[in-house]
Amino acid sequence: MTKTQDIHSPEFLRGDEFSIPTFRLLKQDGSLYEGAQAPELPRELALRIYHSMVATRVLDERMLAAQRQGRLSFYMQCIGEEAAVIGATAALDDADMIMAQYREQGALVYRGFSYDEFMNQLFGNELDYGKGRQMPIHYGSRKLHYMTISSPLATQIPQAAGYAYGQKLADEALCTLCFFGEGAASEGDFHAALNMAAVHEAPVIFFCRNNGYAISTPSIEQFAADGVAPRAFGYRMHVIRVDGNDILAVLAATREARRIAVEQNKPVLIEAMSYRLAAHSSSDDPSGYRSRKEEEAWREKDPILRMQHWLIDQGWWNDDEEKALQESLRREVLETMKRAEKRPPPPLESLVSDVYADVTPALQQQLDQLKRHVRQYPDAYPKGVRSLDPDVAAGHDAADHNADQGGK
Amino acid sequence: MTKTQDIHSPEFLRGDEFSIPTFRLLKQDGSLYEGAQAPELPRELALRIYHSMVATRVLDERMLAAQRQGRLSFYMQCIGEEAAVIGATAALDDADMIMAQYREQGALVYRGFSYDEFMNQLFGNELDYGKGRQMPIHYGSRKLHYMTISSPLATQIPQAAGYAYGQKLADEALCTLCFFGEGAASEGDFHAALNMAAVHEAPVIFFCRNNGYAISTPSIEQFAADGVAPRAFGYRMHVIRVDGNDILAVLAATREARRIAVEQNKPVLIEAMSYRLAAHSSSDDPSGYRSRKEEEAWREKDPILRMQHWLIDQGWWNDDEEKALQESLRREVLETMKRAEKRPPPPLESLVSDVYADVTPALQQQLDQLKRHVRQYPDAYPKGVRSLDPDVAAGHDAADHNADQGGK
Amino acid sequence: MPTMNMLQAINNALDIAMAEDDKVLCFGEDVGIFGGVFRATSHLQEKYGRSRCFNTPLVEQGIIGFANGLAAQGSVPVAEIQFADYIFPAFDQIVNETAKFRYRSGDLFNVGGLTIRAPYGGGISGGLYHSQSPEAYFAHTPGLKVVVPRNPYQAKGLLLGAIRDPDPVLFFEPKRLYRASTGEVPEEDYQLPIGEAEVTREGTDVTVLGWGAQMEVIDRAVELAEAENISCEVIDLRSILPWDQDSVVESVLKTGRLVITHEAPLTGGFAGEIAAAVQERCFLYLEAPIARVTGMDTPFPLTLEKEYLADHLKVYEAIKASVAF
Amino acid sequence: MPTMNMLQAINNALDIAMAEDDKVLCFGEDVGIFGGVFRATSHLQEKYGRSRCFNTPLVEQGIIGFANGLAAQGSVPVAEIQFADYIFPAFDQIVNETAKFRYRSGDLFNVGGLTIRAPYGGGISGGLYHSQSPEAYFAHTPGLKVVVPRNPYQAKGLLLGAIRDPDPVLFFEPKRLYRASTGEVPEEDYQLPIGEAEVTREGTDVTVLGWGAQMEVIDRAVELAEAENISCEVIDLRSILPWDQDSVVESVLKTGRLVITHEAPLTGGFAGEIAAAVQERCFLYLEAPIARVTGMDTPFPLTLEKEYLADHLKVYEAIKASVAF
Ligand SMILES: Cc1ncc(C[n+]2csc(CCOP(=O)(O)OP(=O)(O)O)c2C)c(N)n1
Ligand SMILES: Cc1ncc(C[n+]2csc(CCOP(=O)(O)OP(=O)(O)O)c2C)c(N)n1
Ligand SMILES: [Mg+2]
Ligand SMILES: [Mg+2]
Repeated sequence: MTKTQDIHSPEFLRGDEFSIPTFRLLKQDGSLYEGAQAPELPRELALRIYHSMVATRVLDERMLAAQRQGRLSFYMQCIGEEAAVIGATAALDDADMIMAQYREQGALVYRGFSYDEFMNQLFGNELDYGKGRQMPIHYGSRKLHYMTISSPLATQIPQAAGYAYGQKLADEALCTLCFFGEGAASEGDFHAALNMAAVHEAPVIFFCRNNGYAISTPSIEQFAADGVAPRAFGYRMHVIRVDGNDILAVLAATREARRIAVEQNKPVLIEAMSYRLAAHSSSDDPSGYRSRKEEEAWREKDPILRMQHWLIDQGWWNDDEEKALQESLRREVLETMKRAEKRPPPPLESLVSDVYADVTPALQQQLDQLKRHVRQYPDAYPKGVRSLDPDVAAGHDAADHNADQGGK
Repeated sequence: MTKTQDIHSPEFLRGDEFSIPTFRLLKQDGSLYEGAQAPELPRELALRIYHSMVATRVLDERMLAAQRQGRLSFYMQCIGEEAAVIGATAALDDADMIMAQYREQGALVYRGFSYDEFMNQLFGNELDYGKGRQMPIHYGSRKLHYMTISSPLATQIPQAAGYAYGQKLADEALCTLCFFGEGAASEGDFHAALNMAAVHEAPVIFFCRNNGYAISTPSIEQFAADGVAPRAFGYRMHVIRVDGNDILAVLAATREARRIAVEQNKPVLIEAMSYRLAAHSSSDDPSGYRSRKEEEAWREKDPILRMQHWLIDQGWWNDDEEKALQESLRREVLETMKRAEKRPPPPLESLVSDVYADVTPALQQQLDQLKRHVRQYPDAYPKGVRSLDPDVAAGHDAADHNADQGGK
Repeated sequence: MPTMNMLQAINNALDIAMAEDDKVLCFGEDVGIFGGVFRATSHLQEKYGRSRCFNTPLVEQGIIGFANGLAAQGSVPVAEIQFADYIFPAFDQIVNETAKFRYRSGDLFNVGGLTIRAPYGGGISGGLYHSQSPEAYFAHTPGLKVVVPRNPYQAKGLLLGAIRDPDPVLFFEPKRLYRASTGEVPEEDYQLPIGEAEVTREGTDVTVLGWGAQMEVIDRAVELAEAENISCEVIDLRSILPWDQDSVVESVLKTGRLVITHEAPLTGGFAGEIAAAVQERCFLYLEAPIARVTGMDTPFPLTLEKEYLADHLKVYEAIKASVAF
Repeated sequence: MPTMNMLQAINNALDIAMAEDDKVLCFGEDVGIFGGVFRATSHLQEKYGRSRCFNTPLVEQGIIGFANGLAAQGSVPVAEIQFADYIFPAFDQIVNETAKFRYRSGDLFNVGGLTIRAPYGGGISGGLYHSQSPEAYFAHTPGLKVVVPRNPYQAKGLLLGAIRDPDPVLFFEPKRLYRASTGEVPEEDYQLPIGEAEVTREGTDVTVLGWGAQMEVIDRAVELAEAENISCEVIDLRSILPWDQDSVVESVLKTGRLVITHEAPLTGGFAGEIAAAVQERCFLYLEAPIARVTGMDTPFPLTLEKEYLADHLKVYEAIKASVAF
């Protein structure tokens, strides 16, 4: 039972007593705070991180434009949060599992998910690992240890606890990092997850991206407390709050969190303070609920520029390299997009596969019935009819690509 | 956005820094701790509280025995937690809403629920307000502002937040007190409730009975933290931990909580530290998961004896009065039990009423069909057939009682 | 009479309900100043204040738990779940609490004031989690009422009916029609009955039954069928629970044939219940098996959504097959 | 062959699964040292250690969320929900996550290793919240498998089948039979197939179909019917999802009559699905309407439970009515 000090007058605590500080290393101009020490970060790794941040930004900008042009049905940007996402990922072992929310494409970029792979998912074509079943941005990669995104919020948080518990039993010295927004942290699953992870000592890092908004809802209407970090006290869980636009601080904090998780089998909560610079998604227009001024103030804290300044200070980067990188990435995005757009949709069979490990007789019947129907009305179902025509199906090169990209 | 102090080295907090003390006033021998001050407690109120505690204990002991005799299908005792439950209730306005879990019959006793009313529910007879639909101990009383108990755990916690929000809008200067166990506090609904109440400033008191166990699960397997109280920091909510076996401390703490709730429209969390002296329920046998020794240590902290000592010290109580009270209560329990046992079950119609405000045509048909069936096999359904026989139905005195006991 | 789309009609109904009774509250994720992601609650916070129209934290079980408590207290909460796909975290609060509140208390307490609004259904390239039609999950739950409107006029009248109904109502809004469906809607207050189906077209050869966005699909299918001289009687069920068995049976006794269509998967969908009940009551009058045209028994897909959906061509084929049986 | 009750058979199956594969884990509320409130997991913690058999905090959505994660990782979790009535807080994790995990990832990830055990059903004076039969809620969810055993032998074989099945399985245990049903059960490992019904008695006049604890009810009803010279074919569906349509259809084509019974309420219950499918496939062979004998469309009562339940007398009457139609 709990053994605590006694008091004899009814004093209520309010939590204000315990303000959680923010860990920062890097100023916007690229210099370190006084007394701050950069984490070990060799040039090669620093450039891998930086490239990933820029590649993510380029992808985001281009794909939003593509959505605006009507080429894509939907898109979500990571803009402003690249340091949080990629810094955390870079602190991990590449074999650690990542279970993300949806705004963490930077983690995939860092781990080597190619633009082609992004595009296939975004366009839901026959090469999409998800077989064109989910909306754009629901990426997943088994080979990169990146769990396929699921739209229902916060469901991945207790799953991450379970996944990490399994890693512990398997004695792999690996952990799971779980990304989620400060909005998602309001779900019951958040509480379930942190409590279970703490009780069962799962090596999981709960990484909260506090970007100030959940769609239109500002964080002050999301919770009354000073952020998400103080909740850790309720689970006796290690916690740190970090400047999410500070790549060095995120990297250092997550490395230490990983050490605690893997060496001590203890969960850790990280709250990265940042800002969703873009709209919530391509369907959203933030002008109805927040001011340009607020956005501008945050644009000045751009995490990519901050790292760029630091790299330049290190003598590891210059303007020409920047220009070349940007150009080559833009070109690549456009090329891969064109390729992906042209690829055919997944075959009709993909409607009924993967519901179960094997297609059940009832599902096979439903598919057969659908095939008959589509054959009867070929013009009404241009996508579906395609895979029914053996000549068309055999003629293209998709099958060849499948083999080396499946991931599983 | 969150504005906190900056740090430049990655220091993780763990929550251990913030141990929440326990508020105590009364020692087991009935004397006050040094520096402690008893809350205002006039003799009459003190005796109302004490009578309620004893009446609850007597009811619990007798009904468990009745269950053992096979007269009752199921029972749950409050033993050991009477001070927590009744102290909290006594701090309220009698018109404040109470939304309880299931082990808080003391609150009803305090508010004047008669033994007859208890018995009618326990035996699910025709006078049960709940019409014999729920298991024993699922009491409710509209006139006493005590929400009918629901078995699914923690569901009442967000409901209490909503109820209190409605009270605030109605400008009634009333609040809602919500009881729940430390086990139930693991449910997602707990997190939902506290967060919503804090954000929307609902006048609700979340009263956690931390009695050490959830059935067989000890609190150390329920959470890793020092109790439930530290979770308040996650919601910036007023919190106090109190000795749940100390009637004076519970009373004082809850009064202050009520003041904060009603005057400031702020939710408050109270964690009352106590112990479930009895088995979880009549279906449980704790010998498989905890020691006699542990139980004995807590039996020495009996909250009723503690208050009795204090009352005797005040000169407000003596052994003769104790004996007389016990005897009269025991007699009353037995008499009311006999009355309730003999009462007929609710009529067949009660199977389909209250599903909706009005019985739907489909339900009326199902009832008619059932009536025909029961008439065909009267011996197979002795309870049901009774209400079909107009002579029997008219002959007994139940109808007379219904009028003044309905509560609604 | 003004022309409104379905969102405007819903917004108008909420406005009328809030103006009339200050116990009516509207809340949910992004429902406040933003007016909801579909803007069904636009301007309500402006008009009625933050205490009566507000954003909640992102927690569906909390939204409905809070709403249950408000309703028990005597308020009239209209809670929004942003997408019907996200109603499941609140399933316990709805199925174990909302539905059983009155019954378990012997009518001491009830949450009859509660209305839960949620956009449902496919056809908007939403994939698995922005397309589901979960009405059948709730239709297996005595104590709940489940209503689905087919057009703006119905939406306004049924929503006002739902808010004022003495029982808790789940109000599923066909989001595909939010802006696509427009029509004349009276400015003033009116209510349509909960629990009553509507025959929207009379016919003699076959009864075609659906609800919500499927009514538009049915209309297109029936047009094709009528061109082939098949006379169709069309019924909008409107209330899934309780459902209007008598009207359906009356029609099938006349036509001898029934085609039911819904967006949700076949197995365990509400068409099964209807078919089971109708075959029992119309056994000797049925001239063909009752046909169901539904979503497939899979999660909701994206790229092949058109193929997946129970569209007008599939309904049309089912009508023809029924008549030709 | 030893005699076991259903709890012993289940415990034995878990023991065998855990001994064979150290990826198998058992957890849930009170599942650890206590062995579960019904003692289905007795001694497993002793045998396999606290890391493989453990108590969880009291949070069903967490239990299933955790289990989903474990299964995705490659472990084989057997999660217990203390009562099926308390499975609803986990509804989102089951219906939106478990069921759709493989599909949405294009088979990159799956939670096929997951089994969820939960005691269900009435007849134990449990009232609203210790009596529910929620199988139909899950049967409307493609991606899940739903299994219900009728006796100890079935329980052991089906549970081992469920644990090793490549898809997630909900395993509902008829708690009324936990101790009441005993029978011979082999000590050794064996599996019974998921997705196959079993004809437990052959007959010619009418097919009587059920699952779980209703099989005992059916047996008693059939005894009465046979005494009146009605020849009954009895089918235990065993798997509710996917369900064995062919076996049921085959039987009904022979008998021309079908009586289905379950404990859950009528409306939206799984009997509706079966009736709808069977009338479609057996239309010209049916000699009477398909009858459903079920719980009433109300929450589960207590004092009048006996009246409420779909008992043998009601099934018997339905059999007679079907044959006399
Ligand atoms: C269970 C559930 N409820 C609601 C939604 C709709 N929704 C999608 S994103 C979102 C806001 C999430 O905010 P946050 O977690 O802060 O992440 P951010 O978008 O800021 O990265 C909402 C409400 C959902 N996807 N799932
Ligand atoms: C949602 C739900 N899950 C499980 C149960 C079964 N159950 C009943 S009481 C109980 C333990 C509750 O413990 P606690 O909240 O600490 O209250 P206490 O019994 O100690 O007063 C459990 C698991 C339930 N009633 N509801
Ligand atoms: Mg956010
Ligand atoms: Mg407890």
